[in-house]
Amino acid sequence: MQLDQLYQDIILDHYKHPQGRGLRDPFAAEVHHVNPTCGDEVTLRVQLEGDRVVDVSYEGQGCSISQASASVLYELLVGRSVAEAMAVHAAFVELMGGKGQITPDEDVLGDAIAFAGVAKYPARVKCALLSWMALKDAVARVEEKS
Amino acid sequence: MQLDQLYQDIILDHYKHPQGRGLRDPFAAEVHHVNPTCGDEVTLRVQLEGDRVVDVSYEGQGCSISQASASVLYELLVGRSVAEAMAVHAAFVELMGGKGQITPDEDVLGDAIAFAGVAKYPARVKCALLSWMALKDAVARVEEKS
Amino acid sequence: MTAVTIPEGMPQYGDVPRFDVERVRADFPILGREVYGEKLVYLDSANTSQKPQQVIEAMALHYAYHNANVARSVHALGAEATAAYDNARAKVAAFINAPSANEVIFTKNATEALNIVANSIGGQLKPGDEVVISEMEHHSNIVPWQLICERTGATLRWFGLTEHGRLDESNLDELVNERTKIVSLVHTSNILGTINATARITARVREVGALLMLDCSQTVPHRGFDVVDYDVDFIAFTGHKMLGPTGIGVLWGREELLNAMPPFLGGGSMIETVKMTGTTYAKAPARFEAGTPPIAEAVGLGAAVDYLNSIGMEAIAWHEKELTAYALDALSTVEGLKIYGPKVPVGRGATISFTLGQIHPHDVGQVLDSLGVQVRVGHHCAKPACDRFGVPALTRASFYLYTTTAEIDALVRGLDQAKRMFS
Amino acid sequence: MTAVTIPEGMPQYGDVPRFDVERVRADFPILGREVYGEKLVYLDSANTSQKPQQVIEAMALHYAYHNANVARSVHALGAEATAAYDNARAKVAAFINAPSANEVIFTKNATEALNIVANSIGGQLKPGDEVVISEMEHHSNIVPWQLICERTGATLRWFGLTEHGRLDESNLDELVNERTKIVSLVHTSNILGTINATARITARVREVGALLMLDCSQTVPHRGFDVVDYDVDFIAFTGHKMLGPTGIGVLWGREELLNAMPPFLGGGSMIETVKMTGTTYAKAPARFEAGTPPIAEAVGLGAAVDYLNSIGMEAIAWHEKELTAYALDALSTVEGLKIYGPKVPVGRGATISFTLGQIHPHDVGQVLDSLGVQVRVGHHCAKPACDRFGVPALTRASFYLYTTTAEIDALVRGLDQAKRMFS
Ligand SMILES: Cc1ncc(COP(=O)(O)O)c(C=O)c1O
Ligand SMILES: Cc1ncc(COP(=O)(O)O)c(C=O)c1O
Repeated sequence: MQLDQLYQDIILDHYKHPQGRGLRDPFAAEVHHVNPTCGDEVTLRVQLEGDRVVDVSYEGQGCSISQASASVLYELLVGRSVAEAMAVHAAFVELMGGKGQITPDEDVLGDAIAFAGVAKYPARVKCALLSWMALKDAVARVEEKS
Repeated sequence: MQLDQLYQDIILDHYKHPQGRGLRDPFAAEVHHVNPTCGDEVTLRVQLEGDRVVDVSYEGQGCSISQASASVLYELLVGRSVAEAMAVHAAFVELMGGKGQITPDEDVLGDAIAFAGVAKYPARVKCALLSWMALKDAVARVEEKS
Repeated sequence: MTAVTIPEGMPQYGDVPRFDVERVRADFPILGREVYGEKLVYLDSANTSQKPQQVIEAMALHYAYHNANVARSVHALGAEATAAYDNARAKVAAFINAPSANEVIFTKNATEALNIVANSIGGQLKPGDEVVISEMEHHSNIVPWQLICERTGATLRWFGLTEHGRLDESNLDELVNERTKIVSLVHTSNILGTINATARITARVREVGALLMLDCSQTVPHRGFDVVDYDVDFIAFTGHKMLGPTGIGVLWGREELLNAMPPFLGGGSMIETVKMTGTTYAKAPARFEAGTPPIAEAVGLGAAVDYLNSIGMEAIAWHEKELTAYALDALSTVEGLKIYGPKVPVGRGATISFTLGQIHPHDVGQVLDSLGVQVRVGHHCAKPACDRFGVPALTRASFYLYTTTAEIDALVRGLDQAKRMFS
Repeated sequence: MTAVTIPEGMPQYGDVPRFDVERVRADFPILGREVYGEKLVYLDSANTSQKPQQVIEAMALHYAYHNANVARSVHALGAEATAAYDNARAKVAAFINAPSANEVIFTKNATEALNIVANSIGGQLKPGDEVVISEMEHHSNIVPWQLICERTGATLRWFGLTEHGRLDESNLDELVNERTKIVSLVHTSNILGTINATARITARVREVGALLMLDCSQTVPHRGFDVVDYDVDFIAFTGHKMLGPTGIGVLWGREELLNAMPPFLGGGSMIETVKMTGTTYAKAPARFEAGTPPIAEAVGLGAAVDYLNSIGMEAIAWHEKELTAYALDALSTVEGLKIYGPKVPVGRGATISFTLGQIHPHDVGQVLDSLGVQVRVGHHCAKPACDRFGVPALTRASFYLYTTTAEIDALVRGLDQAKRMFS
């Protein structure tokens, strides 16, 4: 197995130097997600201003893939409109579900293209998706409230 | 398969002309036994006088083996002392559990030696034993009462 | 002479899907066997089906080269085993046209599937609530409901049967009413062979807002069954009756119902998170698959589904219909033989139960066995149906895709011999 | 020089029962496999064991030539299948020294066995009654008790753990008291490896008149376990961890207890007689085996028992003890590695869980996998034990009769590589 296909340098970088980590105020919604197979957890907060995602803050325990993916999520989505963020989200979920058959679009996914290799490891896809699913849930809750 | 090893003439005779069939008064105990795998049933009464089995009467539905075995039981045990009857009972149970390896003693078992072939058919052993188990139960109940 | 032109698109006799039975038989090693020096004639498929080489090998290969526990490991073997297990679930889902593979729960047999629903849905019943079954149920669709009604104080009610062995729907509107919470019925009877028409009942169930479960243990192996088409809420069936292994059954249910139901068996894999002070549960299917699931059995069941699909369920159903018609005819020539259940090859499956004069089914079965003919005798785990018709036991012959008319002839010959012996 | 004479009857080193590991390995086809071009190193036997050819073939032969349903037919195939099934039960009974084969109930896995007792015994609990488990239980011995305590209002209590991963018995007399109805404990922990000494607990359980259940899922595969010797009331274990197939587990219980317990799953085969208005139940084992049982799986489990007996459980236990001592030594050389559970090869099984610095077990497992080394990572279905030690997840290596010291060396090499990659 080529381990470096899975653990690309970008992933290891984000893992060792996570961006945006920690829980911050103010926030519009907070969610807690668990990966029942492995016990990894994430608490994630989202703050919107009008139509814009102005902060995503998070805390949790997990493997390099889940930690790096939260960090990349932060970098990619904060500052965008909700619609843009959700488009990136959809592209990421599609990539993860593609069993390694999808060529990711760097213009849309930025650093997240490094996760293309993860899609070949079904057991790790859930790790990569943990914070992304939490984000979607959090945004949905904000929208429900308003 | 030699079907006539199983269905010996004695068995078919008892089946077609059952001895002692029907429920009679007086009786000291009555029991109802069921073979849960096939649904065969027997209601059996026993009457003791002192130490002696003076009547066994029965009614039920079942295959030729179970009907014939009740008829043979009646012929063999009625008129004996309880101790003698239980000795015959033990010999019959042993024969049935012997997987066809035991040579029965005609002096003890009389017509019941015809059931030797049944012991080779595990599914039919329960048929042959149905009324015998009921008898044992009935005798035990009488003894409990006294 | 006038030429008859059959309009395009109309079914013609030649259109009937067919397959080569001898070629199918060659896939089943056991069908080449003898018993007591007689050719094996296996007429007990409603009890359990035989297995083709393809199914046996799929499981052996799995154990030999891909065995691991599922859904718990990041390692390569674990990923292989998990993919195989998920793949089997997808195959079964497609086979019954389930909208989502998440709706397919692997149980140990049909009985467990019925118990899950009886306990999870039934556990919420209260005195005054009613459950409706029928007099032709297999014990596995009676006892779980009796137990839960006893525990909760709910009332168990049932459809009676007509003389022809069909559901008596004459009191449908009274029987299924506002108090009814769930109706659980056998779709194809394992004793009478009846295939129950469910449309009127389903309509009434929807009207009163109850749930509908069908025990499809004798349907799914024999003809296409589409859970969407049938507008049903739950179905149960079992692997070993459809060319698959023992140790696996299926509960199918609507996803939103399953995810709202309380769990039944507790343990590994069905949890979201566990603390000593309390636990939250995973969604379906994991929610109802506590402990290590039947992994190799799922692989075997997937292979069985592949095999059935390769023949075609329509072709199988047609083959069985022809056999049933042939057998009903042939058995009607046996004097003293009385069939219990529908006597026409319509609205019934390929399972025929009967008595032969006063001869006890045990004796009939024993004579047939001595000739190699394997039928089931007894109450067929459906004592209330026997009671309904006043018989303690029946002899039952049941057919499947590998059955031939020659085997039915052997049955008829055997019955004649039984008569000679016992009268 | 003085000659030391070892008194007769004293064990000597040469007396230790041994077997040829390479010959054993040759029986397991999967052990010849590669993953990603690397030799497979399977160190996940506590999750599920691999299967020898003898077990795989026994099941394939059963399906190919002796398949039928059991306990329901008079025909020859039915008699063969029933004999095979009963024979497997007798083998399992002898393996754990059960006084009667009737005490061996075949379930779908250990989880079902634990649920049967929790529901049947537990269903009779009342508010004020207490159930005692421990913090090192597998979820399968936690969740069923949580569910039944919720339903009945009984109270769930538990033993805590010492720093060394052993049961904290300091409050035994308070914890197990007159209100305690049942104590259910893991015998060998699947996460910490601890083998619990039960003598004091058993004495206390008897004193207060409670029942004792042991979850022997990780014991029975690895060393001789004698239910009479242990003076226990119920044990549970599972086929797939002892060279047997998936889809089968065992509940053993004292016959008089089993026959007095209310049934759990309802359905075919567990009944005495069924009427629409009420049912009576068969005795054990049938009482708790509703529906078609895992027939071929029982045949496979019987073959697994034969295989284990042919090597000898003492020899297997000794082999694992040596491996454990070797592994504990070898792992102590890995800097940053911390073992959870007993650190000495005494009172523990061949299962070792650890953390490696700050590296998440998923990542450790992935690096090991890339080298062919298959270990399990995560919470091991024992989250409360993880919580007790303040870790979300652990990496676990577990050994069996086919494991070699060379495989442990491969593990250690892999751990070094993981450290290089993630620090
Ligand atoms: C200690 C222990 N108990 C119970 C179980 C449950 O076994 P199964 O998953 O076969 O039901 C396991 C294994 O997963 C175990 O290790
Ligand atoms: C109609 C019906 N329902 C349920 C069952 C139970 O299936 P299983 O024994 O596999 O649980 C059977 C077969 O025995 C059946 O024929």
